[in-house]
Order: sequence, then C-alpha cells, then structure tokens
Amino acid sequence: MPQIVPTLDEALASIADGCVLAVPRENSGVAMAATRALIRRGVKRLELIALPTSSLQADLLIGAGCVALIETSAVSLGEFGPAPRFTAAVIAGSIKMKDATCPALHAAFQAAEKGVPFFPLRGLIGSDVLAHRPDWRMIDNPFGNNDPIVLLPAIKPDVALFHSPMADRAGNVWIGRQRELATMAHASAKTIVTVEKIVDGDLLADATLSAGTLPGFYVDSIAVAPRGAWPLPLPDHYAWDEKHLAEYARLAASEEGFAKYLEQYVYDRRAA
Amino acid sequence: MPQIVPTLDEALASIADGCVLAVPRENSGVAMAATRALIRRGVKRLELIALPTSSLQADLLIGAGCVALIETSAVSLGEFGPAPRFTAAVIAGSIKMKDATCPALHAAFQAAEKGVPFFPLRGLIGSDVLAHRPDWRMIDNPFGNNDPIVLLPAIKPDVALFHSPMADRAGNVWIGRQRELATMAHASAKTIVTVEKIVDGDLLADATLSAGTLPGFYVDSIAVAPRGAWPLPLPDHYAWDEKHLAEYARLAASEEGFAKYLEQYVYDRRAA
Amino acid sequence: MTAAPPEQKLSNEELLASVIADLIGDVRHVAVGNASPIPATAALLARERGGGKPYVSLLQSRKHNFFTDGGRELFDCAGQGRIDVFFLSGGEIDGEGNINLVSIGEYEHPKVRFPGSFGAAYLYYVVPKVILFRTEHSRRTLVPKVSFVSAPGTSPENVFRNGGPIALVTNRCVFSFDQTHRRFRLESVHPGHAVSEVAEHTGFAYVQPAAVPETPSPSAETLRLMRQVVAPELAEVYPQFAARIFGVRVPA
Amino acid sequence: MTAAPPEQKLSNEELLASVIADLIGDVRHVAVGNASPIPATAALLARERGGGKPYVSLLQSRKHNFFTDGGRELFDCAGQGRIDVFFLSGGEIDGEGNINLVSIGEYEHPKVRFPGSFGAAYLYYVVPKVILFRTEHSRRTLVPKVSFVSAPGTSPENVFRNGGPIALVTNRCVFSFDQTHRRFRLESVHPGHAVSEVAEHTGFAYVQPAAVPETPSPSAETLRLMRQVVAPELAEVYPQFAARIFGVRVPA
Repeated sequence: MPQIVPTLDEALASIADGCVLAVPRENSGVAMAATRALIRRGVKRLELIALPTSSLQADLLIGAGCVALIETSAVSLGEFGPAPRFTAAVIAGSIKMKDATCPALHAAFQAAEKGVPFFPLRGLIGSDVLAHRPDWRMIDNPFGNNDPIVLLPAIKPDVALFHSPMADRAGNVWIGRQRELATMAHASAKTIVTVEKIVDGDLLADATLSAGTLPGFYVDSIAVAPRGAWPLPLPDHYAWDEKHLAEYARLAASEEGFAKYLEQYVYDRRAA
Repeated sequence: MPQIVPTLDEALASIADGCVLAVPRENSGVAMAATRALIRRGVKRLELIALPTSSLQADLLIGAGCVALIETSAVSLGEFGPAPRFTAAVIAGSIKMKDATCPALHAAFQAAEKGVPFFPLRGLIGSDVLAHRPDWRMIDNPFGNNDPIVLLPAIKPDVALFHSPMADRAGNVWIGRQRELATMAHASAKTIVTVEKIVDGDLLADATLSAGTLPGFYVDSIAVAPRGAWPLPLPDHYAWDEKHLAEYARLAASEEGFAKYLEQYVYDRRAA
Repeated sequence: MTAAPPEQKLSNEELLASVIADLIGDVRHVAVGNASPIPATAALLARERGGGKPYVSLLQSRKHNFFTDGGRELFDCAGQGRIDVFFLSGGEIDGEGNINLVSIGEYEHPKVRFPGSFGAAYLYYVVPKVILFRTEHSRRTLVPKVSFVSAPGTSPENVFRNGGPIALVTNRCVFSFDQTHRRFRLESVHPGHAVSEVAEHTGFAYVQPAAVPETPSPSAETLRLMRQVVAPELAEVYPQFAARIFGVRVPA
Repeated sequence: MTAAPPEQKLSNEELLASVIADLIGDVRHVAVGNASPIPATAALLARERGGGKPYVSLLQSRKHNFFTDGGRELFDCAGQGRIDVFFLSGGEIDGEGNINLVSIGEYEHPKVRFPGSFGAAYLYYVVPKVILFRTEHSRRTLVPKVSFVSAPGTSPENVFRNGGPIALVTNRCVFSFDQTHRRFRLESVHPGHAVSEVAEHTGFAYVQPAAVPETPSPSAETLRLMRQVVAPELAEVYPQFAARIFGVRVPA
C-alpha cells in the first residue's frame, strides 16, 4: 500500500543506482520535479525505458550523467528541435542505445502486465530496428502459413515514475485517459508517483472518477510536487512552458550551456 | 460514425443469422432489452462469444433456439443456480460448445484489439480445456528453455453488443471501469450499444468523463433502452432484479416453464 | 447493526472460516471469488488479525475490490504475482488435486454439465496458495479421477507454474496437499466427525497419519473478531449469510 | 478570426496541402502525427471536400483526436485496420521507399543521430496509404540507400503487410511509389521547378515519364475552402503556421 511521504527524496529512495526506470512520453505526465531531485542526488547508471518516447526528461538525465542505457522509440524536443544531450551521448558512445518503435514498447509493457513472457507484433520485419535487437525473436506464426512474426520479450522495470494531477489519501491516483500509466505501474515492481495535490475522499468510490483512477494497490510512494511536470505539460491541467524549452534547447546545445542550465534550474533548489 | 436510431430493431439490423456476436459478462452491462428484441425477431444460428462468462442472456438466447455455438468460460445464474436452458442444450447436444477460461477470452479479444494473430497465455497446459481446443496451439517459448506456452488465436467478432448508462449525441459511450467493453468494440467489426439515455454535451471534451468513454468512432448504432440491462444489473446504476431472476430460474427449469417465460416477458412487448 | 453474542455456540461456518484464515497465513493479497461467504469471512478475519494485512479483494463487491481496468484486471493482477491466495472449488475434485468445473461423462455428450471453468484453468497455476473449498464431502464430489480436468493439481517440472492447491477444506475435515507427491494428507477432522467417516465418504486415496488431530476451534479472541468486527463488514456483501450465521442485520 | 483574402497569391504550403489532399482520396480515417501542419491542412481540406468524411485525427491536439485508451490506442487502431492514411518522413529516404529516422554511419558509432523511429517500424506496414512528406528535396535527404532502415518501403510477399508508401511529396515535385517494382515515379513538378532540377537534387534513381506535367494548382473552390474554412480550424492546433500562411489570427 502506498506511502504518502513529505519529500521528493523520500519518495524516490527506491530508485537506486542501476535501477531499470520506466517513464512516460512527454505529454502523459512526466515527473520533472522528481527528475531534478534524482539529478541532485546524483543517481547513476539508470537503465531508462521511455514508454514510448521521451524529451526533456531523458535529455536532462543523460546530460547529467545519470544514464547507462536508454530504450526508446525516440528522444526529441519536438518543435524545439533535437534533444542535444541525447544526440551527443549517442554519437560519443557514452550511453547504450536500444532503439525500438512505439507499439513495440506498448506491447512489451502489456506483456509484463499480463504476466506472459512475450507479445507478438506485426511490422518490424526487414527493418534495422529489428536487426539491432537480438533480444527480439522472429517465429513462424503457428496459425499462419509461412508467416513470420516478431515476438517482443516482456519489459518488467524496477520502478515506474510519473506525475499526475491528484491522489487521494489512500494513494489512489487519477490518471485520466493516460492509460499507459496504469500499464506501466502494472508492469513494474514498484511505482512512484508525484502529484499536484492530495485530495479528500476516495477516488475509487466515485463512479465517474474511478474510471480514470490507478488503484493505490499498485503504488508504492507518493509525494506532492506542485507543477511537478514543469516545464512539460500535464494533460488537461497545464501546457508546455515554450519559453523555457526554447531556452533549454539553446543552452543544452553545448556542454557549457547545459552545465549552466543544470546549475540554474536543477542544482539551485529555489528554481526546482 | 454512429447512428442514433429510434428503435431497437433498427439498431440490431446488422445482427444477421449466423452472426458472431460478442457480449459482456453479466455485471458489465448486458443488453437485455436488445436480447429480447433479437429473440422476437427470431435470429438464428448465432455464434455467441461471452467475454468471459454469461448468465441470463446466453440462457435465454439458447432456450429460444437462437444459438448454434457458444464460446465462454461459464454460463450460470450465479446465486440463482445453474443456467437451465444452457445445461439442457449442452446435454442434448443441440449447441456446439467451446469451453474457455476467463483470461483466455480476455487475451483473445486483446489480440484482435492489437491486430495480432494470437496472444500467449500461461496456465492451461495439462487441462482438458486445452485438450478440447484444437484451435489453440502450444509452442516452446523462444525466450525460455523447454518452456511450453499456449497461444490463443485472436477473436474478431462480427458484432459487439452491450448496454451502457449513456451516450452523447455524437455517439460517444460512457463505459466507466468496464474497460473490456472498449476491448470488445475494438476487436469487433461492428459495435451496437443500447443506453439508458442520450445526454447533451461531448463526453470526450470533458477531462473527467472522457477517461471512461468509448469514442463513437468505434460504434455503429445506438438505441435508447431505459433499464435496458434489466433484470441484470447496470454498474453504479441499478442492481439485479433478484425476484425476477429467481422466477426465471424456477420457470426455465422446464421447457414448458421457459416457453411461458418467453411468452410473458419476451414476446409480450408490454413487458419488454 | 447487532452482532452475535460471544457466548453463542460455535457454528460449522465459523469453524471453517477459522481454519481457512489459518491456511491463508502471512501474505499480501487475498482475492475471493463470487458466492464464497465462508472464504470471504476467513479473508476478512485474516485481515483483522494482521492489522490490515493482507489486502482483501471480494470480487462480488464493487466496494471491496479496487479493479478499474475491466474484467481482465483480476487475471492480469494474478499474472503479475500480485495475488497470493485464491479459492477454487469443483463439481468433482480428485486425489491428485485435479478439479472439474465442466462436465461428467464424455465431453461431447455429457451426463452432467456444470457452468464452466471460469478462471480456474489459469488461476490454479499462477496463484501461490490456492485453497480448495467444497463443503459437500462425498464420494460424488471427491472422486478417484475427475471426468474433465478444468485445471490439474500439479504440472510437469518444465511447465510454468507459480501456484497450485495447498489444502482442501470440506465440511468433515482438512486435507493438506503435497505438490511433490501429488496427493492429499488428512490433517484434521472437524469436531463431531470421525477419521473413519472421512474414509467412508472420500472417493480418492490420501495419506492418513497414525494420529489425526481434531480441527482446532477458533480462540475466543478469533471468535470475538469474527462475530463483532468481521460479521458487520461481511453483511454489506453477504447480507443473508451474515444474518443467518452471525445474526447481523443491516438496518433497512 | 480573420482569414486570407481569396485573391492572395498561392503559397507553396497551399500547393503542397492541395496535392496531399488529392492523394488522400476517398477514405474513412486520416491520422496526422505531431508537427505536421501541411498534412494537417490537407487532411482537414479532404474532410471539408468530403462533407465530413474522412474522419481526421490530429495527434498533436487533444481536442482533435478521440483517443481515450492511452498512447497505445493509435497503434491498436491502425492494427485493427481503422486508419487509412498516415504521414511519415525521414532523415533519409531512398529509392526503394526505405526511410531512416535513426542515424547515419555505423549504428554503434553514428556520425549523425536522429530522434528515433517513433511508430514508423509498425505504421508503415499496417496503414494502407502512407504519404511520405519531406520538404527538403536534396541529395542529402533523398539518397541511393539509407544508412539505417527504420522501416522498409516494401516487404517480401510472405511478410504481413497491409500498407506502405503510395507517394513522396517534396518542395520540388510529387513522386508516386510503385510497390510492385519498388521504385518511385516522377508524377509532376511544382510550378517554378524543372524536371532537370529534380534529377539534379535527387540521390536515387526513379522512373521519369517522357512528359512530366506541372503539379496542378488548387481550384478556386479548394483554395477558398482552405483559406476560409480549414485555416481557422487549423489555427487552434498550429497557430503560428495558420498565421504565417493563411493570415489567420486567433483572438487573444
């Protein structure tokens, strides 16, 4: 059952060096305040799995030297351009890259959710995405006839980490339409959530709200982080901070600029 | 895009004789008024797939001679006892039986939802459920070592039919926590929904309601049927009609009693 | 609400619930299927004694389970290893722990048809502690070999299996199940029942120790918890059972 | 809102949107990925001309897509055969329709790294009409052979494939793609561009008919729809684009 703890650091305690950490795509509720806290703590050798893509979160963690490996379908700042620290790290060979494609990551998390060793997926055959994934297998579809199909092994992260609008005091978390967050939690050994606020009442008892609620049963720890997805958006709550992302893209283009960004927006706690 | 039609018969027009018809379990919103309309119309040779079980709905359709085949994990009236017409039909050999187990049906619908030919499932090996399913296959898990696992072919019904509390005028349907209804609709070529009422506004535009909404994009036709799940329950709206189900169990124990039930509660439209 | 006075005589249902609560042991999550008031009583009793642990899901009740991902979530949850104890029964149960929820006779032309396997052909494999519960203890229900295996009691070593039967509780006795030797062992006979009676009414062979103890009755504290704390909770889900066994009436 | 006057000169973006709208044809559902204002314009134009058909999902906008089942629903929807048209691009595109969204150079030690394949390694196979769109038409982007195949243009006969590229639209011309012969064909050259210029800036071989027509400009009615009906809708999702191309200003 979830613990609602007073600080981000307490909530994040189980994210140890080397943790296999699952995080959501940039517009599903990224725990950015928690990400800055992890960088301040100096977490190392994360194996980051982005379901299915990432943006600022992966770029920051990679730039700060927290990441050993990333599995993702893409890392990009979207309209603010490429993700500069990700790009530099891949070219420098300083992180290990597992390129995937979006539905493959969704399927591999769903396989873990269902307790099966693999899920099949169409597509992929003949792509170099498949060619560079020795952990994926091709079999002949036993229901077909000379019909090759790819099987993806289940992804079972150590920890899932995301940000949501609210939780109740029992630790039930409102996720709305972002159902991949439920799948992430189901697939992961532990789940850590930051929320805008803790609300009174029981989200599960409400016929309307319960439809968009991840039961606290799957959640290990929760901390309150107002505007905790900033500068990324929180669905139905706030939008990107475009000005900040443009500033990030500009600064992170160089190592020096990135160091300055870290100093100003991550290490200086007043800004976090 | 969905048509909101004035009568049950119009909504059900695409359920032809021989239709592969998917229906939900007894407490997820069973379209009972629509079921009675199908019996009145005299639909024949249905291949009924219950996700994953059924109660009164299957028993009525079987008793009325509408069903050629049923795939299900169980048919029972729960605390009101066995399903008498189902039991009699299986013993008489008048319907073809495909016994499954609940998670196998969930998985096979999810396979269709994801556009893959099969899903794997643990369990099953060594059971006579598997032994009597030549359409299921066992393979050696390519990620394991001498690790047999069962593959279930995707289930793609012709039509999914269920009952929900409400739809908006664009045909978006509130399903709440009954997410297997979304999976049923995604897996099926067509989806027909009966609802308690049509509401103003846009269910998809509301951040809270949208989390429990099946988009009208997946729905073909909708008809209003107040208390359309009666005498079965509608989650968060009304409970079983226990008195009626006890009466059904008593009457349906004999063919004569069942005929009387049909006359009184199905063919006499005033009671439907 | 009013509850049974503590001096009331121990009922058979209370004894069975107490036995099952002991079998549940120290776990995180117990799920109880539909129409299972005695296992539900046992699970809630275990929770009271554990100070809130295990978490108890009563599938019968929207209020007492947390599922928001549709009908599949129970099975997904079990597949994730997040359900530690579940209860199964059978139209027939045999000495190797095989259960039959489908039919008797040839499958294509059965003599008797039961409702179906429900989730048994999966949950029996993936829930670590499955407690078999069948009050009717007769040669009709406890058979040498089931007519149809809805789920086998054990599996070959290479077959993925995290779970299976640990015990069979009937209205006469408690059997434990030895998954290695694929057989039941008579652990205790309920007060008022005899070892010879168990033999007479059991259709399968089982291990019978030289001395078979009487099934222990619940302690006064356990009985107090069951009657005063568990029974009122139970009444929301099983009002008729709670009224009949514990005398709990929910105010109209 | 105010919109561009109809007498305004045809812009390059309007021409491309009109070409793409024609390629979309008579279908049920067009989905448009992020940061794709010209394909979005084309899809909305097709919808206006079709009287509400096709259904258009703009993935960039919560308001303009119906998805309620999380990030997987787009891909599930495509796997169900419910998406007829999608748009893809590439850091590199080669003459066999292969697209590269990953890197240039050795994969383990790339010289250039792009963001990644996103959904391309799946959607390219299952969406019947994929329209490739890359405004930059140069030997750097249109190459003889991509360095990394994010998704191949065609597949062997026994590989499950319901979809693939039907055309490539650039800022110079329109190519169609022949899936049987695995090659592009020059269909038309945009006004102000020349056949020889296409040859000069294209790194791959393609079929060039004896006569290559000029890309047809949108009709007056199409232009009116685009500027007066589509542009204001578009402004909600792509305000900067709508302002720059169509002069549409959303009131603050």
